[in-house]
Amino acid sequence: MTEHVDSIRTYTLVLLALLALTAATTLVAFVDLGAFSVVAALAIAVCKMLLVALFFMHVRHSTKLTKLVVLGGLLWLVILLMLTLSDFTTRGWLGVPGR
Amino acid sequence: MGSLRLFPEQASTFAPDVDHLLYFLLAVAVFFSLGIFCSIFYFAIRYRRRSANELPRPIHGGMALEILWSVIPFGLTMVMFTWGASIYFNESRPPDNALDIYVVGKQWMWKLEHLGGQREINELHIPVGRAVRLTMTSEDAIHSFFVPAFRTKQDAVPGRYTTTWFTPTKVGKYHLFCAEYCGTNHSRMGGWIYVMAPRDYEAWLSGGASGGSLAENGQKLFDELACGNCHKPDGSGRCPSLTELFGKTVQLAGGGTVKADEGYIRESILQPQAKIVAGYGPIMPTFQGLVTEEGVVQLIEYIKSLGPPPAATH
Amino acid sequence: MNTAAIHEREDYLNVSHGLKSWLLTKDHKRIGLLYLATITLFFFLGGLFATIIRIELLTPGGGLVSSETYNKLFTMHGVTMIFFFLIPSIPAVLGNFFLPMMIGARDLAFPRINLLSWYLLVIGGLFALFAMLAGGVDTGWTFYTPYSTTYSNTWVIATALGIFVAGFSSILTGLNFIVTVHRMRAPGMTWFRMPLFVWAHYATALIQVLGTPVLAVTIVLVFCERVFHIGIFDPALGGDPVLFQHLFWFYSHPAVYIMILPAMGVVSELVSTFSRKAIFGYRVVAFSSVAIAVLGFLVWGHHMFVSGQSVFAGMAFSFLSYFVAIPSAIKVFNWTATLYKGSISYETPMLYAFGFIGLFTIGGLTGLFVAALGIDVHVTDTYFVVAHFHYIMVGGAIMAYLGGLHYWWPKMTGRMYPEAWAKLSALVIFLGFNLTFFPQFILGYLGMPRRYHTYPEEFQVLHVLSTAGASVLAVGYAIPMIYFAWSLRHGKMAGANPWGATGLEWKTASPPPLHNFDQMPVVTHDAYDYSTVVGEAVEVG
Amino acid sequence: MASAESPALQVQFDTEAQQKDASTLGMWIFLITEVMFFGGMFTAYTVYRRAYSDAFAAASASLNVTIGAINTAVLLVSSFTMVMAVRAAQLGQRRAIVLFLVLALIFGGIFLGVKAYEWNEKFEQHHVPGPSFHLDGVTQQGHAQLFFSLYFAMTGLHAAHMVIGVGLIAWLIWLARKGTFTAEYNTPVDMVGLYWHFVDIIWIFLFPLLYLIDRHLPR
Repeated sequence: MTEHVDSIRTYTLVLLALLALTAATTLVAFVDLGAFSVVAALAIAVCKMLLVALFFMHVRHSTKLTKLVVLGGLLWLVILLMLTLSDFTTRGWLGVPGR
Repeated sequence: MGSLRLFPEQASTFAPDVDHLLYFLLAVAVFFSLGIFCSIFYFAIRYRRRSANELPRPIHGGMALEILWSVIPFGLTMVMFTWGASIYFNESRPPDNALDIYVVGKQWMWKLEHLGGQREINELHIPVGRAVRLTMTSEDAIHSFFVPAFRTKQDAVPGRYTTTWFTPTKVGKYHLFCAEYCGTNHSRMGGWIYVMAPRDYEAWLSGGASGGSLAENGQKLFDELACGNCHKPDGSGRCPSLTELFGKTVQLAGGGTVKADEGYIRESILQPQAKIVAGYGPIMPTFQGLVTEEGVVQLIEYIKSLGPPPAATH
Repeated sequence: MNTAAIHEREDYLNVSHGLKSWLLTKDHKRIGLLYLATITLFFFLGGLFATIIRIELLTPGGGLVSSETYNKLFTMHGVTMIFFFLIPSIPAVLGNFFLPMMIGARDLAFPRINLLSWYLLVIGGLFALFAMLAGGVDTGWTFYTPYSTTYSNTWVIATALGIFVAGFSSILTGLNFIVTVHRMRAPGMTWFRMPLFVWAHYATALIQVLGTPVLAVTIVLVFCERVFHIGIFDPALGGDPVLFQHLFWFYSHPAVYIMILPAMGVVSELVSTFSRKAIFGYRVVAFSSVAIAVLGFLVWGHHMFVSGQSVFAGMAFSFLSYFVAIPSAIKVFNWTATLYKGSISYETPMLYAFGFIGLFTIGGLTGLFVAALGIDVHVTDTYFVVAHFHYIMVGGAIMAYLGGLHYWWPKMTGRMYPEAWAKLSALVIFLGFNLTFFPQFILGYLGMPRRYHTYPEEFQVLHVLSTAGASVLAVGYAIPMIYFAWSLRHGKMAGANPWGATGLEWKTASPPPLHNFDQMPVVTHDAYDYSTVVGEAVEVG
Repeated sequence: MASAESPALQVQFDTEAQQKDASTLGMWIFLITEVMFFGGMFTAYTVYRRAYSDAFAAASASLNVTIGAINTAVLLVSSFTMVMAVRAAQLGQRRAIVLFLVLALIFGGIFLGVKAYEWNEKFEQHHVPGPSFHLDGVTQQGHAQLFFSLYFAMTGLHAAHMVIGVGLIAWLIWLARKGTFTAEYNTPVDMVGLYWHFVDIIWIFLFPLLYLIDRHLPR
């Protein structure tokens, strides 16, 4: 793996973007977007995560394997969440208590 | 010691269904295990090493064979899934005209209540040939209501209701077990299910009657707790009317609806803020700690009695 | 283990001496032996609990021990056997020892972390032992809430802490294996030249890394609930006890594959070596390990069909469960096909491999029963399930562990074990096992619930049979202990490759030198290429 | 191939590149285990937020969003100084490494200090789960209590990771002052950097989940 050194300018811009997104998510939280409140908050959080991971954690310059590890980890988190929710969201569909 | 049986008695409508699926699975299992065991025996003897230096020709595999022995078992497993799931689905949906019994598990006994107010501990008397629906909860740890002869089992979970049902098909006395480990006397938390001929059952019911039916006791409790101050029957109170509520679909404040079943009423008594009826404020205090599980059951039956009875319970 | 006097050649055993040279070793082989000693102790501890349980169950009335004691016994049997024996068994002993050698590495990628893993297991084990000596724990190894958080008055926290710490041992072992397989392979050791043992351990490591942390956080939550009453699993505050079951089984179902996948890896080696043939469908078997590891994460809800989980989730989990059956079945078919036109010899490890295939087949097929919703409602939490998972874990994992131990014993110690005794004990174990656990299938379908201290009299005949089998099994497990110990001094000296096997571990001396190979290997052949091993070969088939 | 003069090359590796690759991969896998570790709590949070959204919204609204946002910014800046330290290490600028690490340490410390202030506030307001718990304006105290249980569990676990990170950074500063890190050998800085950014990412999600969602609701 060849070391890739990013410029200070890049890092500074990323920091500014992160701070701007923090301000944005805080302000958006006070606006009534209905169900999209959650979506907006999480979408901004995902953007921030990508910025940190790609630039600060150098995933941008990493091997395919590292990228695979990251994606795999996130996929497993999704499995945990989704399959657990598959129970909690479908309770009551049958209209029989506890089924 | 008793005689050695290999299969349990079949005493509910589910029992033959489950056993038939078992026979199918047994047949598949025997077929595959015999196939594998015989092949191994045959190969092990036929191709035993005859000299220290022999070198078999390598065979690296065959895709056709791999696909064959993936697809055939997969097809069989899908039969198993569909068959098993259809039984499960049936076991999950009690018929409307089922006889209602309330079950409360606690360390280490089963408390059972009939609509007429008859209470039993670790014994349940039911008529043969009639669907019985159990609405269950627990006062402490998780328990599990297990009747092997009926092939039914359902956990009783604290804090909510679970449901199971069965139709007994044979008069007799059957084991009731707790199947979910619940502490010291877990193995003694059980008793008997008595399936009786309808006439014997009626006789038992009249003999075992005690102070009032569930609904009557529920009404007393309703008055004691002064629920009627807010829940006025004509809907003029600060809280919704409970008349003809049971079984209806209720509009909720946050949008969405909920079916007014036992679980919903229980939740509304113990955690009234969880689901607020549209048009009303979150003003009802919680009755958690003030009403026992038995009390909740009585209130539910009282509320049921206020509306059109859910198809022929009486 | 004083072997220095007999052979002057320097190996990993005689390169340094003294307790310190073992306790501070970074050599994966020595760490493997440390694990071997540790888990053997736990195995006999767990076995002791099992023995008392089986004797107690001879009579329906429960006369031998009180119900409190009985509940503690089955809990401690489960905790010991699962967390302190089975999960570390094959990976931490055989995997530690042989995974680096099989891919031609001098050591694992992180030797210090490897040593740390062993210490974590020991520390976790000490916590658990402390809990057992202080008064025991009675929640069952599943720690279901709210019993474990609210109602049990036993040493839940100490035990849970032990499992928490041991969990990190498992995580770090998995991490080490993954990095080692990716980064430490010898020149020429491509992915599809790796022995299937390595593939199986790679798949296992994925589970250890992805699953175990969820168990850890679940234990943290149970701890907080029990100590601070935070309410996460407490219905009084709106918490849901079933959520605990989801989090617990998210790990604990895949954990079954942590136990069985390495066993499958061992069996692949054994079947190939003792039929002198490449495993039929090598790539399919390799991929099926990874498939089992991945699919194993999608099925946990099948432990919860009667728990109050929604009907639809139950159906989804049942459906997904059948997908795991396929790669498992494929492996059995491929092992069987490997025997076809092979050159089969019946040394002890192969007997264990046969035993494994037979018992795993039964265990696996009964898995189809418990995955079928309608049947599971009846048999869950009964002896049927107990029998099913003992067929997988004892009939499967322990048979393979013993097979692997016999197979690699000459490499680990430089000595052969006595073949006749070994064959006898393999037979005794096989018979004892079946007598112990087969009656439990019938018991379970008849409706005998598990974790019962007393039971109705009509179940007694089958319980007596089971206990009779258990005593045979106990004898079977004792014999290898004796002859393995005996062989350390008196066993025949083993050559570098006593079985005519192909792995790189057989291309170095027995016991191996400190850094495994005198000359670092360069791999030019596929795995299981016997033409390179058999001198003056006689072609057959 | 193996350079005999390199003291940092361990015996099991052939080259330093292989060694660094192995460390990086190992670190990433470790971070994945951390994702799953926090994942259990995120799952619990999701389940209960879904079930008791009203109580959760009310409880969430009682948190101080200004402090939360400022603290998020502090942590982001700390991440930035960390990546600058890593960059300095890549370039072999010893003094810059120490400088940026010290800055990262200071910002990390500020974050923890603010967090401690917030927790203390919860104690004073009886927002800590337990017998004396009370949150105004919510009838379902149990559900609100669940929110704070999760709040303390999640921020507590996060803070525990921060404390470990602060310890690691202090260790790095000590090594850097000794002159251990060069343009060729700087793996520890890189690894701790990854860990520090990971802890930052966890907070990036905790902030909206705990402080922001449903804040727009009228009360």
